[in-house]
Amino acid sequence: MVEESVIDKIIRISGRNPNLCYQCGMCTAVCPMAEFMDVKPHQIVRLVQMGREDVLNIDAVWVCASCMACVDRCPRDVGPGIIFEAIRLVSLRRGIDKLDYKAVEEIEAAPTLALVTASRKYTG
Amino acid sequence: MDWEPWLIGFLSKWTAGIAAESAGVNRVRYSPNIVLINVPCCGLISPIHVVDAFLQGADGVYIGGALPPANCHYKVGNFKAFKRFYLLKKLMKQFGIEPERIRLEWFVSPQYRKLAKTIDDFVDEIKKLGPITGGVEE
Amino acid sequence: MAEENYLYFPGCSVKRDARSYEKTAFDVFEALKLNVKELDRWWCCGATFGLAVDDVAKHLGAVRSLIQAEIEGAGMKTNKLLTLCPMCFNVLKRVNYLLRRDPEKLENIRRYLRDENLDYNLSVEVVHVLEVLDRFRDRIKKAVKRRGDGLKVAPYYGCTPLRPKEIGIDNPESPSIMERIFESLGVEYVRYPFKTECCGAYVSVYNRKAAIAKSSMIIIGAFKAGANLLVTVCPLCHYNLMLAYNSMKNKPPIKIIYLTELMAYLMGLDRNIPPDIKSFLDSHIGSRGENG
Amino acid sequence: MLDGIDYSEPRIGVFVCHCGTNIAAVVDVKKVVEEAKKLPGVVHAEDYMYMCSGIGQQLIINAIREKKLNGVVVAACTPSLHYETFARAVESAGLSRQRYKIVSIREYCSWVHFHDRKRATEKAIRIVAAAVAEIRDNKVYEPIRRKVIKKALVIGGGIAGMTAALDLANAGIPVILVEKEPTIGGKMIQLSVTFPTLDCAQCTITPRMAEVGKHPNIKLYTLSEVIDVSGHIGNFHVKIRKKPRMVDPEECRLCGWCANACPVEVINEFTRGLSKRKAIYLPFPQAVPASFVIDEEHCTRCGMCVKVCPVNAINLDEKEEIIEEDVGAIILATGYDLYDGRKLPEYGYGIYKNVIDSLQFEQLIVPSGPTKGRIVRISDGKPAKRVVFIQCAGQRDVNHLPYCSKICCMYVAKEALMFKSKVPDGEAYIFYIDVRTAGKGYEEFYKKVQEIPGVKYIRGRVGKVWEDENGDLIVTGIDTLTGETVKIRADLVVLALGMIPNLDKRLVEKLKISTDEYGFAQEVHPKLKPVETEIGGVYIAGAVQGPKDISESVAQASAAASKALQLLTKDEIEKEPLIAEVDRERCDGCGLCVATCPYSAIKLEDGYARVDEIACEGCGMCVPSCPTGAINLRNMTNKQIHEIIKAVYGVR
Repeated sequence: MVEESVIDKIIRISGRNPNLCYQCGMCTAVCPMAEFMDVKPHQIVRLVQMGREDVLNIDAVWVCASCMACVDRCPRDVGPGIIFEAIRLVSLRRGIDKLDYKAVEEIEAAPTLALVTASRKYTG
Repeated sequence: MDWEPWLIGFLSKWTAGIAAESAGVNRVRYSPNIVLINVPCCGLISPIHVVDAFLQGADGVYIGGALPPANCHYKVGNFKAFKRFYLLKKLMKQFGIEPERIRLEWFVSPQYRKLAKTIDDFVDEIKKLGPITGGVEE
Repeated sequence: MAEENYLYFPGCSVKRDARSYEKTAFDVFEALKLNVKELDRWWCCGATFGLAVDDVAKHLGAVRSLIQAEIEGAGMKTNKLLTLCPMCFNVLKRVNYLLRRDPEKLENIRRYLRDENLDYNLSVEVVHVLEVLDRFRDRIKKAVKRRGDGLKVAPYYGCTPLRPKEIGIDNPESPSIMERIFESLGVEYVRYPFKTECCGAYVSVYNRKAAIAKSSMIIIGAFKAGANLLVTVCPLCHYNLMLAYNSMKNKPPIKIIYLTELMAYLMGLDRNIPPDIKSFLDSHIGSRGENG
Repeated sequence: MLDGIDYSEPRIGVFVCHCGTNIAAVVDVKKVVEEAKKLPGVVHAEDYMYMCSGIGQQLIINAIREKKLNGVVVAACTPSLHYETFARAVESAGLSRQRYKIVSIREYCSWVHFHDRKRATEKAIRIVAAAVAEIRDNKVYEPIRRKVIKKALVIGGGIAGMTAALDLANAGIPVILVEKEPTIGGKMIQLSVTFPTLDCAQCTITPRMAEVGKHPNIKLYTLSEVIDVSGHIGNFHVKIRKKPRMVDPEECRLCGWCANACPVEVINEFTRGLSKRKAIYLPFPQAVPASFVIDEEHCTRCGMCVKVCPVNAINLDEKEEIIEEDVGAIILATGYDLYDGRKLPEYGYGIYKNVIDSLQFEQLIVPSGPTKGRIVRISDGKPAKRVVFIQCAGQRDVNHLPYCSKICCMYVAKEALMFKSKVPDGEAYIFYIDVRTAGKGYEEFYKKVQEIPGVKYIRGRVGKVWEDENGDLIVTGIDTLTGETVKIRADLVVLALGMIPNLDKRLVEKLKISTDEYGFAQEVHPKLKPVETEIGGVYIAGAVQGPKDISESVAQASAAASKALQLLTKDEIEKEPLIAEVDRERCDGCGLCVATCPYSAIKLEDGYARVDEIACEGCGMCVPSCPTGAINLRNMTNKQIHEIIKAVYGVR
C-alpha cells in the first residue's frame, strides 16, 4: 500500500478542498491573529495547494484561535481554519505537542476553560 | 445479489425534463437504473399507466412535475397528478405493492441536483424493498 | 413544551472562574420567572469543537450531556438546553448540528454509545442565555428597578456565540441581540467596530502577547467609542480582557463585567454582584438611582 | 400517405450518434445498434461519429430513401439542441417530422452515468426501445394553422427594451412598451459615462428615449406592469396594470410649481437615496414622458399642487387602469438590480453613510447629480480625497452571489478615472481579486487607468470597514502580493455589488419561462439560441438573462427583435397538431374531460366531447379523467404509453 502523503492526510481529515481556493486573501483579511503569523492564512492554503509538506513547520497554524471568521467568510468554502486544524492534528498525532505547561504564566489564574481548550489544541 | 431494480420515470418536459437535461450538461451523476420518459405534462400520466408499469415489470415509478402552485406549464397539471397519485397510493397497499414504489417530485427547472438526488434516493429505497412480491412472502 | 422551562448545562469555568456570572444569571432567571434546572449530571463538553472529520471521539462528552438532557427534559417538558458559557454553547450546538446533518457520524457515535446502552434521538435544542433573554425582553422591561443613566455600555460578543454562522445566534458580522437587551434594560449602548473581534481565546496560554494585543484593542475601541462598561457573556473573553486591562499602563476608566451582573444590578438583585462591580455601578448611576 | 411514403407496416430506422466520445466513451454504441435491430418494426440501424454533421444527416436521408423507412429514431443529444436539424433532414427525404423522434442518450445517459458503462449501455438500449415503440404508432396529422398578431410587447424600458422596441417599430411592427417606473431610461440613465470610450451616458441614451417617446409605432405605458399573459406564440393576450400618474403628460408644462408647493419630501430613488424629492416630481429633466408624476404612496392628497398648476394637469382622483392587449411576440427586458449591500454588514453598507454602492458613486460623478458632480463625503459634504473601491463585493462568493457580474472591473476602473479627473490630488485604492477586461478596448482602458498616479490597485480583499471617532472610514484588508495587512483611512468606500436579475417571480410564472438557479431568465441554448426561451414567441434581452454591459445588452436586444420579426412577418404559423382527440365510438358523453381541461378547450356536442383544436394546448390532462379511454393525446396515446413501458421492460 502506498503511504498517504502529508498533504493528502491534511485534505482528508479536514474534509475540505484547498484546490478551490483562488487566493483572494479574505481569510487573512478577516483573521484576528494574522498580524502575529509568520506565514499568512492564504499563503498556508497556497502551500497546501502546491503540496508543500513543510506546512507542518509553520508556527502560524498554532497562533490560529479557531475563531471561524475565515471559515464563515471564505468565498469558496475552503475553510482555511479547518485546514489549519488538520495541519495541527497531523503534528499532534505524531506526538509533537506545542505546550510547555511549566512555561505558562500564572497558570493558577487562568480559567479552566483556557487550560482545557489549550490542552486540546496544543497537546492533542 | 443478481437482482437489480429498473425504474421508469415520467417527466414533465417543461420542468423535470429540463432539470434532467441540466443534470446532463452539469455532469451530475446519478443511478442509471431508471429510464426517463418526457411527456408534455405529468397530468397526462394516468394511474392506469402506473399500474400497467408495475404489471410489466417496473420496480418503481418516478413522476416529476412542476413545483406547485404556479410553475405548471399547463396551469394545474401538477395538482391533477398529485391528487390522482395520492389516491392510487392508498389503493396500492391492497394490491400488495408498497406505496413507496411511486414517487412524486416537484421541480422548478433549475433544480437538477434535486433530480439526481431524488432518483438516487429512490433507487436506494427500491433496492431496500427488493423485487415486487405482491404481498406473497417468498 | 413549556416555554419557561430550561435545562442548564454549566461547564467548568462557570463553576470555577465565573461564579458571579452564574449566580447573577440565576437571580435574573428567577426575576423573569424562568424555570431553569441544572442537569443532574453533566460531562465536560470538550471546551473546543474537534474540526477534523475523522475525529468523532472528541464529541462524546458533549453527546453524553445531550443524552442526559434528552432524558431529563422529558420529565420537565422541555427540550431546551441552556448554556451560559458560549464555548459550551458552541461545542454542544455544533455537535448536535453535526449529528443531525451527518448520519454517518451519528451512526459512528451510536456505536460507541451502544456499549453503555445509550442512544441519542437528536431532540435537544441547545440555546445560549442571550437567546433566552432576547425572548423575554418584555419581562426584562418590567423587572428593571434601577435606571441605567450614566452608563454607556459596549456589547462584546466574541466569536463563539456567533460563529460558524450555521450555529450562530445572530448575524456573525453585525449582531444586535445584546443591543436589544440593553434597550429593554433602558441603558445606552455604543457602536464600536470590535464587538465580534476575537479576544485571543485560548491562544493566551500559548502566545500571551497576542491575546493581550487583541483584547487591548477591544477595550480601547470600546473606550474610544465612549463606553464606561464593557459587557461580555464569556468567561474566557472576560479573562483575556482582564488580562489585557491589568497589563495596561494607562488604564482607561472602563469596567469589564458580565451581562447578567449588569442585569441583576438594574433589577435590584444585588446579593451576588461582586462588591467592586457594585460600587462601580453605584458611582456611575449616582443619585439618579432607584425609581421603583 | 405523404409523398408516396407507405405507412402500412412500420419500417423504422435507428440512428445512434457517438457525439465524438461524449456518448461513445460511456455507451457501447455498437451494442445499442445491434439491440435496436432486434426491436419490432426496426428495419435499419446504424451509428455514426457525428450524426448532426452533414454526412450524418445524409446517412439518414439515404436510409429513408433506400430502405423505404417510414419512421426515424435518432439517439443522440438533447432535442432542444438538434430536434430541428434532424426534422429538416427527415422532411427533405419526404418523411413527416411526426414520424421522427430524437432521444437523448447524452444528457440523459452518458453524461450522468459515466461511472457505470454497463448499465449506461443497457439504459441507452431501453431509451431507444421506448422511442421506437412510441414512433411505431405515430400518425401523421395535418398541421393546425394559427394567425399571427402582428404586434409585439416589450417589457422593460431600459436600454435593451428601448432598442428592441425601436428595431421592431422601425420595421413597421406596432410595439407596446411597458415600463414599471414613471419614465423609461432604466439603469443607464443613472450612469455618468460609459466605458471604455467615456461617452456621456445621458447624452447617449436621451436621443433614444426621445425617439421611443414620439415613435408612431410605439405605444408607451409607464408606471405599468404586466399582470397576466395567456395564449401562445403568435397570439398572446396580456393584461397590463397602469398605475395612476395623476398628472396629464399631454398638459404638463414642466414648470415645477407643483413640486415647489408640495409639502411632502421623500427619498429620491433616482439618485439612490443621495437626495430628496417631493411627492410630486419630475424623475429627471430628460424623463420620457416629459411630465411630472405623483408618487401615489407618499402623496397626502392635500391638493396644494392642484391649486398652483397653471394648466390644470393634475387629477388626484385618477384611478389605476387595467389595459388588455393582443400581441404576437413578447420581449422580456427587465434588466438588473444591484445585490443588497446590507447583506454585507462587515463593509458597513447601510450602517455608515460614506459606504456607498457603485450606482450611488455614478450619481456623485454626474454633473447634474445631487452634488452637481462634486465628489464628497455623504456624511458631511466635505470633499472626498481618498476613495476605496471594493471589487467583487458579495460576488464570486458561495455565501452571496457565486457568479461574476462581469462589468464591475470595468466600471470600477472608469469610476476611479472619473474620480481622479475631478479630484486630481485624490487617491483611489482598488481592491481586486482578478481584473477581468474581456471586451473590445477594455484591457487598453484598464492600462490607461493604471497609469494614472494616485490610482493604486491592491490585489487582495478587505476584511472590514468601520468608522472611527472622527467620522473617517477605516478599511482593513490584505495585499496578497506582499502578504502584508493594509489599513487605509478613507473618505468614501464604494462597493462593486453584483448584478441580480430584476425579474418578478409572478411575471415568470405568467410567462411560463424558466429561470436559472440565480433567477436570471433562461435561454434555450447558451450558444445557439441565446435570446429564445422555451416558450415560443417569448424572447429575452439584456441583463435579465445574465450580467452584461451596455453594448452586449444592445446587441442582444437587436437579436431578440430580429427573432421576433421572423415570427411577426409571417401571416400564420403552424401549430403542432399534437392535441387531444376524442374517439366517438367510445365516448359516452359524461363530460369529465370538460371539467378537467384548464383551457376550456373541450365542449360537449351532440352528447359527445369535442376538442377545440385552436384552444387545446396538448397537455393531455384530460386523458386520465376519461373512464372509457375515449380521449387520447395524439402521438402519445394510452396505447403508445403502454407500448413504451413494454419496450422499456422488454429489454433483457
